[in-house]
Amino acid sequence: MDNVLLFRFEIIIAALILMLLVMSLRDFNTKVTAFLGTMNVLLLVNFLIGWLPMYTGSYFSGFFRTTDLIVFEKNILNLGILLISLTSYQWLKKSEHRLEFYFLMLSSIMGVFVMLSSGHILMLYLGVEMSTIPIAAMSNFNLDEKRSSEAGLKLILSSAFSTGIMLFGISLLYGAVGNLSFDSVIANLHPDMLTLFAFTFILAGFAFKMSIVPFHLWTADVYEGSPIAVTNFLSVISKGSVVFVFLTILYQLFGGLKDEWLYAISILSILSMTVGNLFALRQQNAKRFLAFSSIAQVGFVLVGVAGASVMGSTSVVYFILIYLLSNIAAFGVIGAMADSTGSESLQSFKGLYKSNPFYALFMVVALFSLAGVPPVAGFFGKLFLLTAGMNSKLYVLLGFAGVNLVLSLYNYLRVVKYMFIDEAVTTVPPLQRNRQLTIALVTCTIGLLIIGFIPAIYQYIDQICRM
Amino acid sequence: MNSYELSSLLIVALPLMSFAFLVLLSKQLKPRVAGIIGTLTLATTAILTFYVAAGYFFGFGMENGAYVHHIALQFQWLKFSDNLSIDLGIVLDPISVALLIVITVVSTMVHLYSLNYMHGEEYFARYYAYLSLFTFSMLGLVMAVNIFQMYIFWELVGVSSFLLIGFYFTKPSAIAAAKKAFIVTRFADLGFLIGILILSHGAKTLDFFVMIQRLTQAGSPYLAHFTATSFLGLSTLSWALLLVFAGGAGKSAMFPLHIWLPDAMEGPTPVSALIHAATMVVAGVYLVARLFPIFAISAPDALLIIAYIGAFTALFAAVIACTQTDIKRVLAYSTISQIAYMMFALGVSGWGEGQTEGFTASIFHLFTHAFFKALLFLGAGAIIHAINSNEMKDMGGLRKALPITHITFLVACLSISGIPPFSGFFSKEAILSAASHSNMLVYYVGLFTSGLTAFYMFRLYFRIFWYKPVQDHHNHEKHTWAMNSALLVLVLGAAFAGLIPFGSFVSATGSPIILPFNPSFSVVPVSFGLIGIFLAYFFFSKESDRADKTVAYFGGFYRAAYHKFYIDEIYLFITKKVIFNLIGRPAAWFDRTVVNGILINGTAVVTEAGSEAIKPMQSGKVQSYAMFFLGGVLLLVALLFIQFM
Amino acid sequence: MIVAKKELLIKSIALAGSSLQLVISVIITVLYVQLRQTGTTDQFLFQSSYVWFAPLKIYFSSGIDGISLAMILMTALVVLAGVLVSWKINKQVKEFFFLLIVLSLSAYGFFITTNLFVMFFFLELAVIPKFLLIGMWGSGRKEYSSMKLALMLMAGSALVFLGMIGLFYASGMQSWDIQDIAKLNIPIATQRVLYLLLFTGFGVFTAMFPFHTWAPDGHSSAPTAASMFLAGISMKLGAYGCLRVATYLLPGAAQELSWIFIILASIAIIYGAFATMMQKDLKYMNAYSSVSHVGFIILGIAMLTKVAITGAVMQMVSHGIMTALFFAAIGMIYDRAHTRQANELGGMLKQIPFIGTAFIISGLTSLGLPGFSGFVSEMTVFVGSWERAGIFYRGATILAAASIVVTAVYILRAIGFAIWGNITNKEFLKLKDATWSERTATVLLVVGILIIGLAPFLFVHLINLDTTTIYQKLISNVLVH
Amino acid sequence: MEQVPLSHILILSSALFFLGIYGFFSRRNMITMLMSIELILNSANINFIAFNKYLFPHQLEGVFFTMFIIVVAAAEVSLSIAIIINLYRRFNTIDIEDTTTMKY
Repeated sequence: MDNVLLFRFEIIIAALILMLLVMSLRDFNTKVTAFLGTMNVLLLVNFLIGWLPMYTGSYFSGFFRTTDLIVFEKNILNLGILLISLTSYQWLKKSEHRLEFYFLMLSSIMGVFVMLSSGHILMLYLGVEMSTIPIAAMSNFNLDEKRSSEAGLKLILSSAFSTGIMLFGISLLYGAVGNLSFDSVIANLHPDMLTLFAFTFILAGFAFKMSIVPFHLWTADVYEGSPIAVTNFLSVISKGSVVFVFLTILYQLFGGLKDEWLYAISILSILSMTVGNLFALRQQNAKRFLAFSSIAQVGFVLVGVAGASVMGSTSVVYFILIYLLSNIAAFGVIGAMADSTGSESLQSFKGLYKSNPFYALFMVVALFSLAGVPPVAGFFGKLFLLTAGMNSKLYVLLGFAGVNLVLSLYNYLRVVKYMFIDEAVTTVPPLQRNRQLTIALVTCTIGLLIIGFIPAIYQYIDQICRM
Repeated sequence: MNSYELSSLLIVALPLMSFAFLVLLSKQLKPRVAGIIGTLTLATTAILTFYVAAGYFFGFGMENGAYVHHIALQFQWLKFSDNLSIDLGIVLDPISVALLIVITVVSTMVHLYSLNYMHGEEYFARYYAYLSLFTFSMLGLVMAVNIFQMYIFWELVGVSSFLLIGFYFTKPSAIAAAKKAFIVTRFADLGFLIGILILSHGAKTLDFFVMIQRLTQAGSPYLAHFTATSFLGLSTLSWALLLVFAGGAGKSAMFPLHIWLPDAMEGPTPVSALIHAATMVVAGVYLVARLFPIFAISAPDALLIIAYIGAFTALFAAVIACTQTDIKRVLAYSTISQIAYMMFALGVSGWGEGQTEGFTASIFHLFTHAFFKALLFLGAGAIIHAINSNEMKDMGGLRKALPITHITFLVACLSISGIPPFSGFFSKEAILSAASHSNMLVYYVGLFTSGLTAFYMFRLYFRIFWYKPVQDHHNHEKHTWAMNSALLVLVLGAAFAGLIPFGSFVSATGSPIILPFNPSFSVVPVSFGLIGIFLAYFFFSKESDRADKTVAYFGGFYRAAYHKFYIDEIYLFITKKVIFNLIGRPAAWFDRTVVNGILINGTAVVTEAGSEAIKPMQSGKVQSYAMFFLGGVLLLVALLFIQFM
Repeated sequence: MIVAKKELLIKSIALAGSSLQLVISVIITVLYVQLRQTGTTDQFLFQSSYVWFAPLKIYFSSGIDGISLAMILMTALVVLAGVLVSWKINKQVKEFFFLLIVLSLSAYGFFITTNLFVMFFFLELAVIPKFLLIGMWGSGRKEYSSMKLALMLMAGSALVFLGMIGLFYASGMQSWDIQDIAKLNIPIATQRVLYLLLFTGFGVFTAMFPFHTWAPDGHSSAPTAASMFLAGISMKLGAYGCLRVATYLLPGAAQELSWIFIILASIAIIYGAFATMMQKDLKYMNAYSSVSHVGFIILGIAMLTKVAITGAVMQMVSHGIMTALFFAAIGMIYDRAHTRQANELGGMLKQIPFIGTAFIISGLTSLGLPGFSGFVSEMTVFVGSWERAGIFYRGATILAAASIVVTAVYILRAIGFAIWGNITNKEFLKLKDATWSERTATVLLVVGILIIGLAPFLFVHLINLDTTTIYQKLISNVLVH
Repeated sequence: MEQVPLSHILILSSALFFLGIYGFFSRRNMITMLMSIELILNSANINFIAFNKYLFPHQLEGVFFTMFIIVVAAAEVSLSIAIIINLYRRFNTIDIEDTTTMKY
């Protein structure tokens, strides 16, 4: 019985999905506010239940396992989807496919959970696919908008391609170790040609999902094309979850190849930071801008990953939590802007502080958090990543990280400048507010402002990472 | 703390108080009240000074046959390290006391005089505040126990002079003059500062008397270490002292740093009388006198250089003085020349028995010169006050209009020309005889200069009071009791100060000496003086073309002298062309273009370019994306295998 | 009407707060001196420590020594003056004073903490307020200036942070605390790298040549109070870091490599002075002169003698107050005459005597007139530097000393053009003299200047113990290879 | 009867793999691109089966993995086809070159 409880998260999600199916039969979703309200409440409940104490262990002969760390990660992601559904309230009210949206989002999160607690590469593979395919559908959500379909197509094609490569790698790995359960992989892994090839292909596959340069090229287009809610989901949930899994894969599964991958990772990190920031320099579309900023952020995450220590994984998880809040807040404001003015261009943020101080302040907190400016949480997140990165003495990497701190600060300050310093080109009307969005933004902002000053959080992460 | 020490403290403190008082209440006070307050304070200090002087010279100053320095007060103001610290204090010794008398008396007279002269000026109170500030700083300078204390007050004197020259701060010429004075002296002070640094590091002290004691004793380690190293044939010590002297040269307007003094005449005339004739400009002399033992015993070569610089400046300034037409400028150049006299008097003096008379003579001349030169300036002030011009051409035949001024001026002229029995005669005799004993060249220069001095002074005198009377002037004597009394008090000094047996009070070693006085020696200088006077009479007693003829005869030389030998132009060239255009402008340009433009903005440009360069990567084609993907895979393979191998 | 009331309320709150800061810092000083007199010889007094990120050994630990105390006093003074000067601000008042307060808080935090990470936190906390202050209330090319300032300072802080991580790892990931790291004996090779990183990084904040170019543009575009903070306080953050972190914690490297910064400092001093000479805009002039004056600080720190370090600290405080006064005076003139071009002004002393006098006083302070704070600090630096024997050090000292002449030149030019002279512009005949708030601010700063200038022994007494500590560490340092 | 050596099979699979990649790069028709992706997947499948048979005959892990791959691939393809059809309906193109409105 205990063991069934191990699937608590998955069970709830599954239940929700079933419920949605039922609803779709009794087209309940026509009562818009009621529907959205219930969904938000249910997600909130789901999030809260996640915090109940629970057993850890493994099931299905180790195919499925869960630890405190994984639970914590799942909780973070639950919070993520809750906030996303709150921020996209306005948009969902307008679109008629809101039920499908939830349906897809939940199935994707299902895949994410499976991926997170997979104890066998098969499960891992299934999880990855389950989490990706719905997103492709989601990004094609506005069926009659070219950019949207294009985004969906680009996502599905390139992800299929990367999956193919990754699978080829997995097959080689199978040839090398013979049994793909994590324990046996860890046990029989020894650096020879075959394994290295296998590892390279698998690494490439994950790099694609995390949109690390040079595997990132789909990111910007898909982010731009998809509806804001979906972009938000992509940039936060799917990316965050893959980063979590990536830690497991790199540190545990291929921990034996540390000497080999260390430099590869640092090169990738340098590339991601630099290229991401350089591209972000020129962007005018807010979503595209955030796409590149998220690429650069992943670069920073890799600095921490390159630390290859407990401090590394701690700081990464900590950072993802902060990154999630910052990005959701930013997308929330952009969404509000898009809903009222229909413009996604950064230009439309000019003079925002004069017209909508409310949103401008949320935005500026989010941006500072992304830029790593004190006292906002992002500051600590970034600096801990750097501190962890120092561990493996990659001074060049740190040097680049330093340069990119400045570059990224420029990128974000550009937006801050638009909002606070520049005069509005066309005066922005006071954006309409709705309770859900406000709640979400307030939550994110408060979180960003206090996380840095609640030592307990970092301490807890550190402790569960040490297990 | 006995009464003398207390009063010597008061001497410094009172002017400071009156300064603070006048500054803070400059709005509230009625001008007249402010003036009277300032004057009374100074009068008090003067009285106190006489009290202290009497006490020192006839009482506690003398110890077994020699005057010794008496530290009335000393406390540590700023401690650098265990042996280096700036102490503030008050020292009483012959030269400081002598200077105290000069400063307080002249300053009092000037305060008094200004009551009328500056009457109705806006900022009257501020004027008196500045005067008090100056007096305070000058007194502090004179009483310094510590070379850094002297430097501090040195700077303060400089700034108060700056403020006073720039008193008419709406007048461009005054502003320019003030700036010039401050900057030139500041430049000299740089030398002083570096000199102090070297000295302090060598002597491991900043205290005057410890320093003197350490650097004069034969076989003292400090001295040995100092004289060991030499540069361009001069020992480090000599260089240090010369640098210090450079500071003195700046304040005392020695060639080539003299250029600021003539322009400083832009200030109110009483100020010129106080600062640029009697007191501040002799600070340099005082500085050298203060360090005299070190000069004389450990660095005679430096002393010799001083002698030559002094002699040259004396002659040079005198020549220029003969050609100037602005009476204040004539006086300014004569001041330069006279101070140069004092300088070379120190220069020709030595330490051994019977060689020190130059020292005494120098201070003596400083003493007398203060009176007659102040008198001359105040007289000139009276004249300018009367006819509102200081150009000779507007003057002539004023002896009836300004009787008192006339008499006092005449006395002063005789005194400066060294005609017995007036004060200037005695001091100048002493100097010349000292020079004649040690260095004939300097002696001859001095002799000729004294002739010139007599000539240009009487040129001035005749040109103002005789010559062709200028009509259409309301030439009644405008000045009243204050100005007159000031003149009359000073004329006493100018006439009789020479009768003081100065040598018995002031001497290098402290033990009294007798200044030699033998009429047979005096014949030559006096006759030189008389010749000068006669020539002046010949040219300027009444209107004639004689002067112009002679001028035409001298031609180029006259023009050069008239243009002060183009020194100002040279300086102007150096500052404007060299400093500004060759250093300042390039520096500013370099900063904007290279440092900011290339280093900083360049980075931005490069970043932009990079961002443009990698643009094509994001082509929007899934297939090219996939190709990059494959490229990435290959990159990874390469990296991993490099590591693997 | 209501708005005006609200603004007044905000301003009064800010004023009360900043006055309180000053009072408190004075009280602390008194307590500190008393403790010292009772013979307490710990390096830092009033120590306290709160856990922040235990796994990373980050504690919010604070402690005060003479140097930081001097800095705090200076900060409090400048902050109060800044608030007073910006009394006439009427645009986005709330935000303005909020940012000012954030700035001052960051400065205090920086000075009192002994934990490197916390120090860095506050160091960087101060960057963005400057950006916004210049950007939102600035004038001229404010976008360019504010962005440049933010980016250059960020670059500096990035270097600083790398250096600090280095120190953390050098301590075996055991502590970020200055006192603990000071006990270590870091291998010289590491020291070299970290020293260069840290000194350069903090140097950017100090506007050290050639990283000074944010200063002229930043100051010239910033509103008065921001300039005062920028030059008065922020530059001192850098200087304090150079001394307390780079030099004190890495003595070996300091002895080996300080010559680099001696060269840079001498260049900055003399070249900054000459560059100043050519400036027409008063704010640019003072900004460049600041570059030249903080050169003395760097020089003093890099000369590594006790006297020189004392002088450097004195110069930090002295320059902090003096430049604040200077910017205040310039700002007051600009508010009235709406120009800062020296040649367009003139006759200010006649029309607005109080402000004119304030300008003259700050000018005289900056050219090192005895009785004002500039003189004592500069002289201390010179005497201290001269203790370093050797032609190179002597040359640098003489070069630095030479700048006092150039300083005199540009200060007097400025006074002559802007303050003295006749009123050229008829508009100026309408100008009103300083308001009560401006007068108070000026008087406060002048008093500060005079206290240091007239009674330097107090100041030296305050910091003597700590400069000794630093100097001891410098000379008693054992090289580990 | 002796078996085909493993190496032959691996060569075949890698050939298939690269063929797939080549096809993905060179084809402009979306459907064809999907087909080439299928090739890549199948190369992986062949690997799995081969390794399973030759190296680890006592377990059937490879085989099962293959089955899952086929299933997932089906899902993937169906979604892609859906998207492509939508594209075709709305903007009647299935040429990959026409889906480049978003770039840089």
